[in-house]
Amino acid sequence: MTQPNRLDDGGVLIDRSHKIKFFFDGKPYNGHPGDTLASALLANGVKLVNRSYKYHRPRGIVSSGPEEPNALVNLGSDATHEPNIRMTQIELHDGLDATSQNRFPNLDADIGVLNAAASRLYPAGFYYKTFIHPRHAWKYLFEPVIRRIAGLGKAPTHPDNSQYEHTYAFCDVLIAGGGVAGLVAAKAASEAGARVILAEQTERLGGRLLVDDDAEIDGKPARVWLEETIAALEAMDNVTIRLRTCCSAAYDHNYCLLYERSGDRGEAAQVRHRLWRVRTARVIAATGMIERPIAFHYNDVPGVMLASAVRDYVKLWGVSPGEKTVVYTTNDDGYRTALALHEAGRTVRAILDSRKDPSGPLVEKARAAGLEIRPNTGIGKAKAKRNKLEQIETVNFDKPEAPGKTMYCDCVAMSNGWSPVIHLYSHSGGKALWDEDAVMYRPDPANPPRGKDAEAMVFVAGSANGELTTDAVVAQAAEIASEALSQLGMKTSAVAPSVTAVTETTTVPVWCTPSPGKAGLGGKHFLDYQNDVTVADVALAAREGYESVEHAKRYTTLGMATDQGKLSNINGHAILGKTLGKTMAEVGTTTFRPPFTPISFGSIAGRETGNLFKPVRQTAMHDWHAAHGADWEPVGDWRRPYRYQRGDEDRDTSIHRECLRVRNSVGILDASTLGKIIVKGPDAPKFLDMMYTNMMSSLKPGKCRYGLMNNENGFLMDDGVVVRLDEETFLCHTTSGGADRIHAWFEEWLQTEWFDFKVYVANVTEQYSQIAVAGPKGLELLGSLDSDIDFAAVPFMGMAEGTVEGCPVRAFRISFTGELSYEFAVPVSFGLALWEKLHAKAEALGGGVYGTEAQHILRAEKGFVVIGDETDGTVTAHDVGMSWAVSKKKEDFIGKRAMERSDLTRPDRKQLVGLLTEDPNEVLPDGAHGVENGKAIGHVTSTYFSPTLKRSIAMALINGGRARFGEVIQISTAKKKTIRAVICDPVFYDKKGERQDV
Amino acid sequence: MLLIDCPCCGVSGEETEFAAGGEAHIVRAGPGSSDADFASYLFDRKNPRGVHFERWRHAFGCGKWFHMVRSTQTLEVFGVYKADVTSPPQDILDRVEAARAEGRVK
Amino acid sequence: MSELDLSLARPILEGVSDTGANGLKLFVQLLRGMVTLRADLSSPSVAAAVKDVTGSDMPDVRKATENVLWMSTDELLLLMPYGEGGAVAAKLGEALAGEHHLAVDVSDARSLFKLEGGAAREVLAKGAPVDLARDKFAVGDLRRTRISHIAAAFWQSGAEPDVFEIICFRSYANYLWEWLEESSREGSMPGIL
Amino acid sequence: MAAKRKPRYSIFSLARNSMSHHQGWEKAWRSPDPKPEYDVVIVGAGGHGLATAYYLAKNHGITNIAVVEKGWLGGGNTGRNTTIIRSNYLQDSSAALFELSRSLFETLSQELNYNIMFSPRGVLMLAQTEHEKRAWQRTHHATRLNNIYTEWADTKRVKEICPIINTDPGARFPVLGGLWQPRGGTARHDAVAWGYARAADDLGVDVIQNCEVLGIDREGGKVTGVQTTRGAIKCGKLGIVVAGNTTRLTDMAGFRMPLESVPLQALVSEPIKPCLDIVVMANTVHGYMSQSDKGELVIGGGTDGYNAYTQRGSFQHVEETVTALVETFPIISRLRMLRQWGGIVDITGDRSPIISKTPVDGVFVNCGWGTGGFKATCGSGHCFAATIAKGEPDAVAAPFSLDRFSEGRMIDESVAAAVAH
Repeated sequence: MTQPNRLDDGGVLIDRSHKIKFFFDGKPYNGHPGDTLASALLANGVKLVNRSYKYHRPRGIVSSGPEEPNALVNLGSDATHEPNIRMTQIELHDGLDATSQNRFPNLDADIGVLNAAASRLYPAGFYYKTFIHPRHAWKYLFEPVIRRIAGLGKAPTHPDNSQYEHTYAFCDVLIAGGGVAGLVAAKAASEAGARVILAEQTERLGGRLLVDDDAEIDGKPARVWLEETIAALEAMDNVTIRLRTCCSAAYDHNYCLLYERSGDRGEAAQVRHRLWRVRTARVIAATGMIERPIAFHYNDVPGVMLASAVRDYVKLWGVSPGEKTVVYTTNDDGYRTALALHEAGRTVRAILDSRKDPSGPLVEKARAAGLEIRPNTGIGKAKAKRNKLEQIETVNFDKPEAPGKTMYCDCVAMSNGWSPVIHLYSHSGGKALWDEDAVMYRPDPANPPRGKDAEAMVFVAGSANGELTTDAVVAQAAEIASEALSQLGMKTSAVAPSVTAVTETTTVPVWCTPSPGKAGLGGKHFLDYQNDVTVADVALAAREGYESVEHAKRYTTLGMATDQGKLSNINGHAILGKTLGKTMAEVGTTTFRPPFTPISFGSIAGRETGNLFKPVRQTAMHDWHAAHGADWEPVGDWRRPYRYQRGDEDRDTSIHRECLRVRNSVGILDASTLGKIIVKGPDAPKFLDMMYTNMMSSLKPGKCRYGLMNNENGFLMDDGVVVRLDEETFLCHTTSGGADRIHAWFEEWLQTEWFDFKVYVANVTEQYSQIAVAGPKGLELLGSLDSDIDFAAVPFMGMAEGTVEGCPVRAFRISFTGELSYEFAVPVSFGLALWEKLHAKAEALGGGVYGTEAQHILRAEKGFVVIGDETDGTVTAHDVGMSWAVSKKKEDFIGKRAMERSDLTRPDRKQLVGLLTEDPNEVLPDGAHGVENGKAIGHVTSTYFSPTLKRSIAMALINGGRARFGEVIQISTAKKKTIRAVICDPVFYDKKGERQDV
Repeated sequence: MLLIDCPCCGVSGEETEFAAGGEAHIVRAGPGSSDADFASYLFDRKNPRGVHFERWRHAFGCGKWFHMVRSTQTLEVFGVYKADVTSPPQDILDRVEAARAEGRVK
Repeated sequence: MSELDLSLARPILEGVSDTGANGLKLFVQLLRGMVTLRADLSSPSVAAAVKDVTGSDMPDVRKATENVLWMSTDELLLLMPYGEGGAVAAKLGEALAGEHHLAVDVSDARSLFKLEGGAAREVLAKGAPVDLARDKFAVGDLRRTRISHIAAAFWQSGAEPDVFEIICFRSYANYLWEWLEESSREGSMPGIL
Repeated sequence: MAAKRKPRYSIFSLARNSMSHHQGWEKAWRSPDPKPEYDVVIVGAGGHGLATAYYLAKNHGITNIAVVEKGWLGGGNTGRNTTIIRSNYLQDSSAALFELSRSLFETLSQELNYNIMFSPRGVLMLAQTEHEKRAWQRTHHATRLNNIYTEWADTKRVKEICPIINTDPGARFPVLGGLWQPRGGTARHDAVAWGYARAADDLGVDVIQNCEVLGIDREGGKVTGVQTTRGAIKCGKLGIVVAGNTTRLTDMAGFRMPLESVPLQALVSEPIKPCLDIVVMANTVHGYMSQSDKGELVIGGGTDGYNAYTQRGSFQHVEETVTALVETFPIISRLRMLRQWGGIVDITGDRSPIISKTPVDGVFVNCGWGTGGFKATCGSGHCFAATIAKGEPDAVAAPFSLDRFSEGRMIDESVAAAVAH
C-alpha cells in the first residue's frame, strides 16, 4: 500500500514517522498523522470520490477546505453514522472508515450516470415544465423517483449516543480565524487588555502563511514570526485560543456561535461537539478568502482542482495530486502553484494565463524557472478517460473557434481570483460592495452590521477584507483591530509588524471560457459542482425572466448545495449579469445565512435531551404515588397521579373504585399543584375586585369564596377558591397549570396599570402541599386525628389553622367533589408525613387515595366546570351558567367591557348543558359534536361513565342549550354513526348540594 | 438575539431572561367606552417599521416590568425606563430624534 | 393537644455528589428557613427591621450577605435556621406594622444546592447566560437568572475553592440536581473560566 | 403591450427545445412598465397577491390589473416558508377557507400549466399531552362534519405512518396519537408564485417588480391610486396583500390594523436520502418537519416574541425547535443544519387572517396569515378576488372581516391546542 502521489519530502503538517491505516469504500489505504482524508486519498492516487447530484457525473476533490463541493462521504455506521462530511475537513485517524455516497452500485459504474446521456432534457427548472400530467402521476410516479435519485448521503438509522455540550461565554473581542490577520488582531487586542477569544476552524494556526511562506515579517522568516507570535499569545491569560472551532454565526447584538468539533477524531470523546454561545463586544472576522474556479467545458472531471488547493496539498501534506499539471489562471496566484509543483519536482505542462501580457515578480520567477507560459489562453475543454482527467484542449481568447492545442495531463490547477469570506459581516445585515478592480465583493464600511448602540459590531480583517498580499493583510489587520478597540475605549501598544512580500498584479477574470464547436452551446461549463448547475442553466434562467439573483438561484439551484455557493456564487452572478447586460453591482448578491458551515443538530440540542429535555415538577408525595401504582397525568410541567393501579386491574376498575370510595367512605387527593398566591395590602380588596368577575372585597376574614377570572377579552382564564386571611391579606388559589401565569398576570396589572395600588403579591404555590380529604366519613377521619382544630365547628367555606399530627396546617372546608370535604395546606417539608398519616387513617375507615381522573368524574357528576375542559378561551362565565359569579354591582373588572360586545351577548351562544345518552351504557366520545341538519351545534366537553349513577354522563356546549332541556339531539361520531342524547341540567348528582354542606 | 438592560436591577442580560410584553403606553378602555375604542385598545397596534415603544418583563430576573425603545428595523436600542410612567422620558425621545435626523431609523 | 414536630420535616431530596472534575463537589443543603420580605427597601425602618431579625445590613442591588439575598427592587429573601421562618415573618410584621409590606414564611418553597470547586463557574456557565469570569462575578454577587430551562438564583459564598449556592423552586429540585450532576462530569468543562 | 398566449409546457416542448439547446424558451412573464391607470392594483406579488390577480382575471373577467412588488415576485414569505398544506381546522370558517385552498392545490399544476409539485403525502399532528389529545379528537370530529377527511391515529398507527418517530411511552412528551390528514402535504413554494405569475401574465395582468408603493391617494374617502417608485398609478380598487408590511401600507391609507409583525424562523438540514415521507407537526414542543424532494429536512420553528422587520430572528427559537425534534426523531442528531432564515409574519388578535373591506372605499386588505399563509395561497386569492370584484366579501371570506374584532367574534384556532397554523 504505497502512496504514489506522496512527495519524497515536504508537508509541514504530516508526521511521516507514523502510518495510519484507513478505509475508503472498504479498500484499505495508508496515510500519516496530520493528513486529512482528502490529502491521504490524493496521496494514494484516488481521484474519483463521488457522483454529482443531478447527472451523477464522476467527481473528484476540488479544494482543500470547507468550501469543498464534491468530496462528501458517509462516516461511521449505526449510532455513529454520519452523511455528507467533507473529506477536506476530516482529520485522518486510525480505522477511519469512509464510504462514498450518491452512487449505485459503486463509484466506477454508477447507473445513475445514464442521466447524463439524456441530460439535454434536464435544463434548469425542467421539472417545473413537465410531470404535470396525469395529475396523480406526480405523487405516485415522478416524485418517488426524483426523491430516490436526490438527496446525498444515507439517513441515519440509529439514535446518537455521543455527548454534546453548551457553554455561554463573554468577551470583548471575538476573533474568527487564526490566520496571519487573526493573529495580528489577537496580538493587538490582547495587548490592549481586552478579553479575547480566537476561534480557528482547522486544527492549526497560521492559515495561508504556512503555505505561502516567502514573506518576511519583522525581519524574520514568516514561519519564525508565526511560531513566536503564537507562543506569545498562548502566554497571555486574557486570550483563549480554540482550534477545530468555527465561528458559525454572528447574530444580532453580537450573539455569536462557536462550533467546536473536539471529539470528531475516532476516539471515544467525553464531548463530541460543544456549541459556544458567545456574547462579545466586537467581532473581528479574519476569515480569509476562497479561490474561485473557472468555467470551461467539462471543468468537473476528477483532476480539475483549485490552484491554491493543489499548492496546499504539496506544501502542507507533501502530496502532488497529479504527475502532469496544467495551470489555468487569471491572476498571479496560479504562478505560486506552478512554482510549488516545479520545486516539488513535478511536471508543470504549461501555465495558461487569461491575461494578454502577464508580468510581475511571480511571472518572472516562473519564466526564470523555465516554465511554459501561454498568455491570452484558456482551457477550451477537458476530456476524461476512466473517470479521470486525461487531456485538455487549449483555446485562444481572440480566436475561440480555432482548434486549440491538446495537452495530456492528469491535473488542472485553476485560479480565477479570490472571494473574501464575509459571511459573518453579512449575517446580521452588513452589506457588501463589488470592487471592479479587485474583482471581488468586499465589506461595505458604510453599511456594517450594527449593534444595539448602532455602532459597527463586526470588523473584517486581512484577506477577508480583500487584501491580497501578506504586507497588505498585516497592515490592514493591525489597523482594523485598533479601530475596533478604540470603539471599546481601549488602546493597543502593539505596533504593526513590518512585512516585505512579493507584489502581485491584477486579475482578469474569466467567467466562462469559450469552447470550440458545439460545446459552445451545449457545453457543460459547471458553476455549481454539487448541484450540477452550468453556465447554460443560469443563462436560460435569465432568458426566461428569472432575472432577480434570487430567482436565478432558486430556479437553477445555484449556490443551494451544502457548500452554499462558496465556489459558485460569484461566477454564477457574473454569468447572470452578462446575460442580462448588467454589472455585478446591478445583479446584486444573495444573502449569506447562518451557519457558515453546517453544524450538527446534536450540538444545538446539547445536553438537553432525555431526562434533561424539559423539567418535570414533582410534589412532596411524588415518590409515594409512584410506589403505590400511580400512572401519571401531565398538568403543565407537573405530574399528577391519574389513578392508582391495584395489581393488574384496568384503568376503569381503579378509577371507579376511587370514585365510589369518595362517595361512600373517604378519599384523599394530592392537590399540591394548585396555585397559591398571597395578595396583601390596603388596596388588596380593590385589586381583587378588578381581577375576579365576582366581588372579593365583601369576603369576611376566615372565609372562602369561589372566584372566576376573565381575560380582557371577557373569556374565562382561571378559577379557584379565594381565602381572606385577614383584612389586608388574601390567599388566591389557581388552577394547577395556572399558578405562574396568574402570578405574572397579577404582577403585570400591579406594575404596569395600577402602580399606585398598595398591594404586594407573593407566589407561595411551592410552600404548601395541599391534601383534600373528601367523603361522608371525612369528619370521622378528622375526628381521629391528633389536632387542636375542632373540624366539626368549621362551617362550609370556612377555615381553621392549627396543628395536625405534629404538622402545621391550614384547613379549608371546600369541596370539588360534592362530598363533605376539607383541604389541608401544610408546608411542603411536612407534606409526605401528613399524607402518610391521613392515608393510614383513611384506609382504617375503608377509604384511601383517589387520583385526578376520579376527581374529574366526581366533579362532573356535580356539574362543576374545569377550566380548559368546559372552557377553551372562547367561553364566558355566562356560557357555563355561572352568571351568579359575575358581579352586577362592580363598576369595572377585567373583561367586563368585553362581555358587553354583541357576539358575547348573542342568545344562541354555546351554553353548558348536561347530556344523557338514551343508552345509559353508551359513553359519548370526547370532543364529539352535536349535529342538526348537517351542521355542528356544539361539542362534548367532558364525558364519562359515572360509577355513582351507573350510567354515562356528559357535559357539552350546545348552541342556546339552556333553553333546550329535555330535547333529544344527535351526537355524531367519527365512525359516521350518531348517538341520541337528551339535553339536561349539567348537575347530575345531589342537585341541592346537601352532601357537601352537612 | 437581543441584549437587554433592565433599568430595575441593572442587569445587562440575554433576551432569554426576559419576556416581551408588546406595545407600551396603551390606554385601557373600560366600561363606557365605545365598541370601536375598546376593540382598538385590545387589538389595534402601531406596529411600526422603525421606533417601537414596548414593554418587557425581566421574567427570569428581578421580575419587574419596564419599557424599552427599540428600532424594529435595525434593533438599535434607544433606551429603557421604568414601568410606572405613562410617557417616555425626554432624553430617550431626544436620542430617537437624533437617530431620525441621521436617517438611522424611520 | 398536638405539638409541632420539626423532625417530620424532610427536604425533597438529599445527597452529595463528588463528581471528580477538578475536585468539584455538589451538595443538596438541608432545610433552611426562608422569609420573603416585600417592602420599600429604601425605608430606614425596613432596614432596621431586617437588621433586627438577621443581624445583617441591607444588601446592595444583586448582592447577598450571609443571610439576606437581594431578589428585586422591593424584595428580599431572608435566611435563618429551619423552623424559625414563621416567627421571623411575624416579628417583621410587628416591626413594620403600619408600613405597607409583605412578610411571608417560604421556608419550604425552595431547594438549596451548594457547588464547590475550581470548575464550579464553568458548570454554571453551561446553563446560565451570565458572565462568570472571576473579575465579573465574585463573593457576595448574586444573580437571578435561568439555569437551562428553569428559573434559579445563585450567589458566590466562598473563594478558593469557589463556592456557589443555588436555589430553585422545590418542585424543580430533581431536575436541577440531575442537570448539575450531568454538567459536572469530568472532562466536560470548556476550560475557559 | 398585451400578453399573447404562451406555448404550453410539456415533455414535448422540453424535447423540442432541447434540440435548440433551450435557446427558444419564452419569458415566463413580461417585465412591463406601469400603465397610468388600472381597474385594480394589487400591492404585493407574493403567492396571495398573484393568486388574487389570477382569479380576478380568470373568474371575474377583470384583466386590467397591475400587481406591484417592491422587490422580486415571490420574495417574501412565499419563498421563505416550510410549504405545509393542510385543512384540518377546528372552526367551521377556517375549515371552509383552508379546505377550499387545499382542494385548489390538488389541480393547480394543471390549472396553471406549471408543475407546483403539490405532494399530498399526508400531514400528521402529534398529540403529546392528554389535553392535546382531547383537542385533536375534537378537531377530528369537527373536520369530519366539514367533509374534510382526517383520521385519529393511535400510537401504533403513528409509528406505521412515520417509523422514525420516537414512540417510547416513557418520553417526556410521549406520543399519545395524532390527527392524520392523508390529503395534506406540501408544494414547491417558489413554483406556486411563479406559476401564478406566468398564468396571470398570460391573461394580461402586469406584474411590476422593483416598484415600491410610497403613498395611497384618496379623494372623499375613496381610493384613487398609488404613488410608487416608478411613478403614480391610478386605480379604481386597491388590494393590499403584503403580509408583514401590511401596517406600513394601511398607515398610508390612514387606518389602523389589529396586527403585529414578528420574525418567524425556519431552517433546513443538508440533503439526505428519503427518511421522512410525510409532514409532522408537534405543537407541544414547537417542531414542524418534512423532507423536501431535494432531501433536505425542512424545519419550522417559533416566532420571536417581539415586533421586528429584520428578516432574521433569534437563535434560541432554532435551538428550542431542533432540541425538540432531536427528542422526537432521535436519528437526526448527527445531521446538520445547513441554513436558517427568517420571514416577517403578521399576526392578528385571534391569530386568524383578515380578508376584508376597509374604512377606505375601494381599499381591501388580505393579511394576518401569521405562520400559516402558504397553505392558504389559492383559497385566499380565490375569495379575495371575489371580494374585490363584488365589493363585498363572498361566503368564505365573510367571517374574516375586520368588524369581528369590535364584535368580539373571534375565530380562535388556538382553542383546540397551541396550534401554529
